[in-house]
Amino acid sequence: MTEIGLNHILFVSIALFFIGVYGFLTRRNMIMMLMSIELILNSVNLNFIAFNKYLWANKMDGLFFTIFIIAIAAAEAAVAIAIIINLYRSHRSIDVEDASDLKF
Amino acid sequence: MTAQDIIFYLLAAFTLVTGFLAVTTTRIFRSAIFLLFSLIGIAGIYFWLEYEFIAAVQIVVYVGGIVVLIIFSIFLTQEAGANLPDTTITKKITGGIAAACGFGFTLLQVLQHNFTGTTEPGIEPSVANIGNRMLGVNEFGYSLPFEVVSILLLAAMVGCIVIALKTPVQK
Amino acid sequence: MFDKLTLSLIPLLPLLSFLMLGLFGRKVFKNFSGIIGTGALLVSAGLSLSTAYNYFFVSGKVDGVYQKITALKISWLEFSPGVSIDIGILLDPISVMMLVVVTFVSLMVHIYSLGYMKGEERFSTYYAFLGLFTFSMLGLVMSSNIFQIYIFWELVGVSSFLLIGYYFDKPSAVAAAKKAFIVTRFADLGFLIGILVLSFNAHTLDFETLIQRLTDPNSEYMRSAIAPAFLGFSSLTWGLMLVFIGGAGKSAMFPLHIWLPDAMEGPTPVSALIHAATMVVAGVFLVGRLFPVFAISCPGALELVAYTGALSALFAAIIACTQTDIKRVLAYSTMSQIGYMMFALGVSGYGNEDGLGYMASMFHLFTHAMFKALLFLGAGAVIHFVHSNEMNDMGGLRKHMPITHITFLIACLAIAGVPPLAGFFSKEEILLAAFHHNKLIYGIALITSGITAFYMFRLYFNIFWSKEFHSHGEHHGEGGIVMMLPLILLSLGAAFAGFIPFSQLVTSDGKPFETVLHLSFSVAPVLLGLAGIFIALRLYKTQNDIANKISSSLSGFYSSAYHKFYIDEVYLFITHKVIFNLLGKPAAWFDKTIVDGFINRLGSSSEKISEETKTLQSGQVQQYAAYFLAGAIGLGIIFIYVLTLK
Amino acid sequence: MNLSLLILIPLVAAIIVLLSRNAQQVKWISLLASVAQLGLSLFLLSAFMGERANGNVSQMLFEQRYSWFAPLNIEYYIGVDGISISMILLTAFVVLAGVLVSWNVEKMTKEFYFLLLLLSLGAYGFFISLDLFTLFFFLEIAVIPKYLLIGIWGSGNKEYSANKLALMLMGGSALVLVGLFAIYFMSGIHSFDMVKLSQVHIAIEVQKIFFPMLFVGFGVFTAIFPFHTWVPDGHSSAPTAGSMFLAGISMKLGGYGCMRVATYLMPEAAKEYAPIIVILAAIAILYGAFATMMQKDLKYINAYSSVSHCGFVLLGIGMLTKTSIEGAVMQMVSHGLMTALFFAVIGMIYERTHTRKVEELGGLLKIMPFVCSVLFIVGLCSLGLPGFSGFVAEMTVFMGSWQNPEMFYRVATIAACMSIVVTAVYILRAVGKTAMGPITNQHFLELKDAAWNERLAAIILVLGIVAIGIAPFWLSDLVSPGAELIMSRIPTVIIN
Amino acid sequence: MNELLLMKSELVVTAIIFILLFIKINDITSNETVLKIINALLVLNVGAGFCCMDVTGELFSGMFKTNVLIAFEKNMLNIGTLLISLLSYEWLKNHRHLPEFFVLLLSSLLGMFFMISSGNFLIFYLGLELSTIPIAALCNFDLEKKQSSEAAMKMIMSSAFSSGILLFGISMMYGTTGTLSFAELPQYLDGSPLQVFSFILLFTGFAFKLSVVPFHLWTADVYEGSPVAVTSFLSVISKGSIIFIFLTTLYNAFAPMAEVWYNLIFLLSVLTMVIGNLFALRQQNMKRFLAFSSIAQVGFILIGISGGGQNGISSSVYFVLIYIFSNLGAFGAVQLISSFSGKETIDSYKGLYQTNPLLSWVLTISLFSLAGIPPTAGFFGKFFLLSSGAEKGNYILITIAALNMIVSLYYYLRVVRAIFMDKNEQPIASIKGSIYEKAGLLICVIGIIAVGLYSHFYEYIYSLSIF
Repeated sequence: MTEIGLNHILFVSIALFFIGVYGFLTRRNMIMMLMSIELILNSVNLNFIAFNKYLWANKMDGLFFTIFIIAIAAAEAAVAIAIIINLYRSHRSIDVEDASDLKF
Repeated sequence: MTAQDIIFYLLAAFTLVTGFLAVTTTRIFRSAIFLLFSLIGIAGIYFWLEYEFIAAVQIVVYVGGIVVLIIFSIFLTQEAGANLPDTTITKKITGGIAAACGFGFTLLQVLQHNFTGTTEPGIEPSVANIGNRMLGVNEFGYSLPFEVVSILLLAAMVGCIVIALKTPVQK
Repeated sequence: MFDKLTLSLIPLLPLLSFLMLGLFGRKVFKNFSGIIGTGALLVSAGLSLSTAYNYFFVSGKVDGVYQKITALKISWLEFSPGVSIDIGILLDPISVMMLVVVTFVSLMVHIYSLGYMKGEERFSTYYAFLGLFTFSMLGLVMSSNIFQIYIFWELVGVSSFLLIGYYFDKPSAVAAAKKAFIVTRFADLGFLIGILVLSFNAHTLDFETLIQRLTDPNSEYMRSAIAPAFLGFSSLTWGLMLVFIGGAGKSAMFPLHIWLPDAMEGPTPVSALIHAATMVVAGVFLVGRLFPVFAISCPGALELVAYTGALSALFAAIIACTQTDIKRVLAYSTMSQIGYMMFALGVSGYGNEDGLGYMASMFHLFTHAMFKALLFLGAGAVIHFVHSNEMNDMGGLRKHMPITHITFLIACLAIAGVPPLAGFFSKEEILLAAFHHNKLIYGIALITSGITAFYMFRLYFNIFWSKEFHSHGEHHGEGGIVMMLPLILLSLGAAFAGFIPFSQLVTSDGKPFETVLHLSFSVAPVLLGLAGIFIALRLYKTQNDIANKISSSLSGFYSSAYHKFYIDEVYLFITHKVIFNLLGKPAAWFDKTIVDGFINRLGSSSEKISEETKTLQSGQVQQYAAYFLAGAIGLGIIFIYVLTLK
Repeated sequence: MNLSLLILIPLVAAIIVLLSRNAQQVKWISLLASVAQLGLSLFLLSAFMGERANGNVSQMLFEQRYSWFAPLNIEYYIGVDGISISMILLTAFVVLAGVLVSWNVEKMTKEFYFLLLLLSLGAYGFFISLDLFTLFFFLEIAVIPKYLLIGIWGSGNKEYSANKLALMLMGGSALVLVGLFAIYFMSGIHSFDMVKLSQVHIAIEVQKIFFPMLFVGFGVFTAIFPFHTWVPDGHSSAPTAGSMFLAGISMKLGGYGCMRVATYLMPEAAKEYAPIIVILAAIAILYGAFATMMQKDLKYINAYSSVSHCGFVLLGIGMLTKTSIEGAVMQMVSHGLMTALFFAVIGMIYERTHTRKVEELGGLLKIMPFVCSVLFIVGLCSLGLPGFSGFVAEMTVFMGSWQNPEMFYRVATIAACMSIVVTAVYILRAVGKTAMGPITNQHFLELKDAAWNERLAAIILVLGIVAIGIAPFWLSDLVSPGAELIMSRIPTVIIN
Repeated sequence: MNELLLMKSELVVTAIIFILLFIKINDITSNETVLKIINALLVLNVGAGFCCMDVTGELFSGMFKTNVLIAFEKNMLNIGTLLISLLSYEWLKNHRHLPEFFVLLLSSLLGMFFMISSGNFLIFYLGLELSTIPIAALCNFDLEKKQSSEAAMKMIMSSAFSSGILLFGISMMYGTTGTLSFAELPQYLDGSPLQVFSFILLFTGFAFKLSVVPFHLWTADVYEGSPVAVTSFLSVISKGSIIFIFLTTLYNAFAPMAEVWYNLIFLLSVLTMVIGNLFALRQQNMKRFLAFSSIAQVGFILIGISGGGQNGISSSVYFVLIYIFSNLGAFGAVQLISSFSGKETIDSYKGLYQTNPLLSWVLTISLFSLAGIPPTAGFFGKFFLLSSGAEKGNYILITIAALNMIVSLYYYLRVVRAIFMDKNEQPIASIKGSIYEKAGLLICVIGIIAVGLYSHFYEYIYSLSIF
């Protein structure tokens, strides 16, 4: 078809994955951490789609997996945001570093 | 290099750059917008890959749902979130190194791997095919996961309601 | 022939008396305790005498040789086939003789104590202990098995401990008791290892078999035993030397004698019984028991016996001259006399006339028991009278205690070797044996005999003559019939025991032989003895300061002799400084700091690590994620690049 | 003869004790149970001797066997031989005495007796087990009650001691556990059945690795150097009955295990490691003795002397002759009785004078003649006086050790023998200072002599000691076939 | 009909969820009545679980499968859930969102059921999320407590991150093998580096839920902050379910990679035991303490898993059964004390025996069981775990484990010591629990004693453990 092969897309997804990881590890705002998670999940989705397209087009496993991941990501995000808002109510902060009463 | 290639590269670059900006800008609202762009970029790649249904879902759920939810929550928590102190430099460096190492290592593994796909003819990812399978109970049917996800969503909703709804303080 | 029951009763009666008095004495018997103990011993002594008669004159001699008769043998504890501790009764001349000596002296002491210990709070306990001691001593002399002898050896030791420590609220008595026990225990260690060596070589613990196996030059036991084993000595030599160490400890041979003078802290009758007549000769008895092995297979060890004995005899005699506590003088005298017996064994050969020394040693043992017991009981009477052990508190007692005086004099003459008293005969035989065997030892013996006469009469004159006795307060006379009767009986023994034809009865191989007394040979020792007496007469009969002058002119020697040549101090140094400081304290320290410390450190260090690593759990969820990621990637690297290399 | 009764009686008694609400009732039930146990043990002894006299020569008698965890071939398999019977008797004696001595415990009486019974249950179970799993099970059962006994009813630095004891003993049993697995899997028969295992050969390389584990593991229980440090602390902090059980029974679990499991099942390695065992034992004996000399507290004195005395057990095992192993068993029995009695007496003294410091005591013989007489007896037994069990046991060990003809073992034996002198020193010091001499404290004059329960306890133990001391032959006859069996597996030449 | 029977556990739980929703929506009765109904339903649930256990089969073309062992595992989880409900009575009684609590709890349970029964990565993943997300919400159920929401945040963040990595692993696995089905997977596994890597990423997903070091860091914080009921659910039920699916996937799907996962488990089990024990050493809060101790316990379970074969399965499953009783016994006591007195630190337990002897015994027995002291079942459990490990011949691992048992004993004894030995001026007042709590604790104690001594349990599990 074109020169664009599987590896190109995998490069994009892996890069996106680790961009997400980087964000998750460094951002202090919990909502931004959540956004990073979304990036991670999207990179996985991209993986599944790419594999489905290039390698295993005879079945639609990857595709369906992607759909379910999207659904779950929504649920997860919803619960996470609920928790963050609750936390914000009690801590008056959404800085993740402030939420460290529990330690050692 | 064909036009398709160029489109892919553009899409990829767009996605990655906006993704990167999303996790690095200090302004949280901007960050959300960058995320939005990045997600749209991915949807673009799906289109490019001719998985239109997924692309549509991506836009509907992510762009229409999750990002809106996120922006909504940003508004809710704005007074605290607006002026967060910046991340310490050490944290950035360690995070960067960790991510970079992970990226390098993973990429190395992927590039070294010789992917061998099937030679069987592929299935058109059409809405009809997807729809049939999604609710099918026979082979290649996905009705069980569908049910599971629905319960999951139900549970998530219940959880969200209990947690997030501001309840009157009991006497 | 010999009734097992009768023989068993001899030791068992005292044991019975011990058990009865020990368990119920304080409450049930109280004042009858003495009677019970004495009665039991009276029967026992009677049985011993009849046994002796039976053995020596009726059924002991077969074909002109006194037999070793194993009258009883019960397997008590079997270690391995053939090697077992048997509790048995072995009758041979020396054991029968010892039976008589032990029961007789013990009976005397029992009777004497009725008076001497009257009114003591723990009267019954005292008699119980006496019973225990007599039982153990009898068991010892009758032993048919070397381990049996060790068992009773230890029991004798502990009864000695109990009796020395009888006045347990006196710290010095407690200390003396402990010292006696520990020093003899130390010696017993040698004995024990000796037993192990001998039993391993002979593959038996039974005396008869052991002696037979280790004296037969053709037996394989013998061959392995005399092969050089360790430091150039054969294992047999080692075994015998070690056994002798045990004997030397009990018999207070130099340098293991230090406990004996202190042991005088016990009641005086006890000193008479244990530390003069019976227990302290156990060492001599032990060497005598194993004599064939010593004499036939290992003359080298016998040399050790001879020199140790001679040295102790002289050494003790010199110290005795300087002591002022009358019991201590007697104690050193005992040591000296036992030295006599020891070297007599040492200079002896085996069989017939060669065994003269052996016979003489046993003879001296017998006579010594009589006169030394007498001396102690006499001293007891004196102490009872003046309430002091110190010579300086005494003097001029001959008028106050005539019977004591006479009997004491007899005993002194006997020990000084004045004919025709008992000591003369036995000592002559010893000197004769030494003369034939070793002139050096003969010389030492001769000098010792002179010194003996001197210090005994120094004692005698200091007590009974010297100054006039000034009575302080009330005195209760000589102590009545119960105290005098033993004195009289023993003085008879001291006077006439010399006429017993010992060479007809007790010999190294059981065959009687004739001894000849050369008058010319006797001249020298007798003269020396008389000279000693004379000097003592001059110095001590009346109060004068010649003695002090002499002693001050010999000041260095005198004071070191007075301080028992500082042997005690050496021991004290070794035990307190060396053992406590170099072994005990380091061991305790090591235990506390190193071993225990290590284990505690193990605990505290893991807690410390735990404390150090707590920052891992920082509460920062991003850090957790970083660890998570690092873990995942790290494991990936490990499993892809490290673990697949092999 | 149903051996399971030995476990059932304490179990039932423990449950009743736990359910009852009356302290007096608790005591009597415990007493009843321990008397019953003693009776049962004596009956067992006579039954055993009867069977043997009738010519029953099977290795173990009165066997019982039920499948327990079938997939792993684990069985509840019990049976006895002479060695176990002597241990059972010891346990019965000590338990009875312990129950009597504790009659005055007022703090949490019910729990106290419950734990005592549980502890005895563990010991009985251990001694009759023929299946290694059951054996291990009971071994561990016996640990925790000790911890609680010390920690709750103890004195001094009790928490520390209790912790140390529990952890070190558990450490020992952890090593044992590894060794047991090795035996199970490496023997090739996948069985914990000791009798069966004794008929197979475990590869020498396996033995070399796991014998030390097993031996040290059990050794910790019997205070092998340098894992003895729990002994002084544990003993000194424990309540009287606790110390009695600890020294009298619990330390014997280790010796029995070293003998029965380690040496019996891995004979080649035992031979190989014998010199090391002997060195450790000799160190324990002498070093324990010297350390004892420096102690000032009566309980510490007895505790360190236990280290020294238990060294004889290990020495006996390490010497690997029939007689020495016999001696080791006798020493276990003897030391068990003796040390229990010693602790009982110390307890009596402490209860009255409220001090255990030797310097502060003195002249007690006049005030409490019974207690002090017992103290004398136990002291004399400890220093190996004939007529008491200690002598017999130590002499058997010595005789057995000397049978090992190599110079190295000889030297070790002599070194061990030397301890009899040191023992005499510290025992006489302790006893002399405590019982004899002038009375140091006028308050002592008001003290009372032993009460009936204490007298009874002491008499029972003294009887035991004397019974062995006067007539050792029955014990040696009892133990001898077992020792011979163990020896029969030791190779005469090491196969490398 | 038979197909319905295969899914009966899931159906029953779903039914209960809907009943609860119905109750909630109509807001029918008081909390106490609701609790009665719930407990009755849970008892029914347990009962239903034991009916018709011996059906084996697959549904949805292998996505869902079940057999007797899996049915038994589900029953174990049911029992655990029932126990938690009983033991948390006091806390639940006063909770405003009682029906929601159970909706979420049972959804999570349902997720676990799907997970255990999954024959496919997709169902596995969904089950995992279904079991995790409601728990994250539950962690926040002490609504007034700051710590509770912090715990929930940590839970959801960590689990999201973890599931991201897990998904990445699954996607790579999918890319290299082309299948998501466990049954088909083995034939495509070739042990290439990428596969190994993606297996490790996948493994981290399990490891995260199991709290295997170094993926354990969330555990203690979440345990401490969450309500005790949730903590016990997390530490017992959730872990149990992961162990079950872990066994299935490792032994079946990843059988060709046995060498990799064996070494991985060896390494991580040592790390987990050591770190878990080290951290447990100095904890003061009982929940946190139990969190670290449960991390160490996981190290032991990993040894059992490493054994492989019938022994590996049976010993692990058996241990989970014991662990349910022991840990719930401990948590039950902690819960009771916490809800009556609000005290959760070890120091505040001092002198507990004086006021609450029975409760002290329960807690002590539970802790002894966790420490592996006979005659409690924990002893047998640990013994079999180690024997499973020893079967492989890895004695180094066994020795390390055995030594770790000592360390663990040390800190368990700390609690015992506080209860029995230490003096306290103001010990926790005497606690009068309701009949539910008593029943719960009684069941735990009976379980702790009986499951070990009565060998039938083990033999039964062993007979089921064929794959």
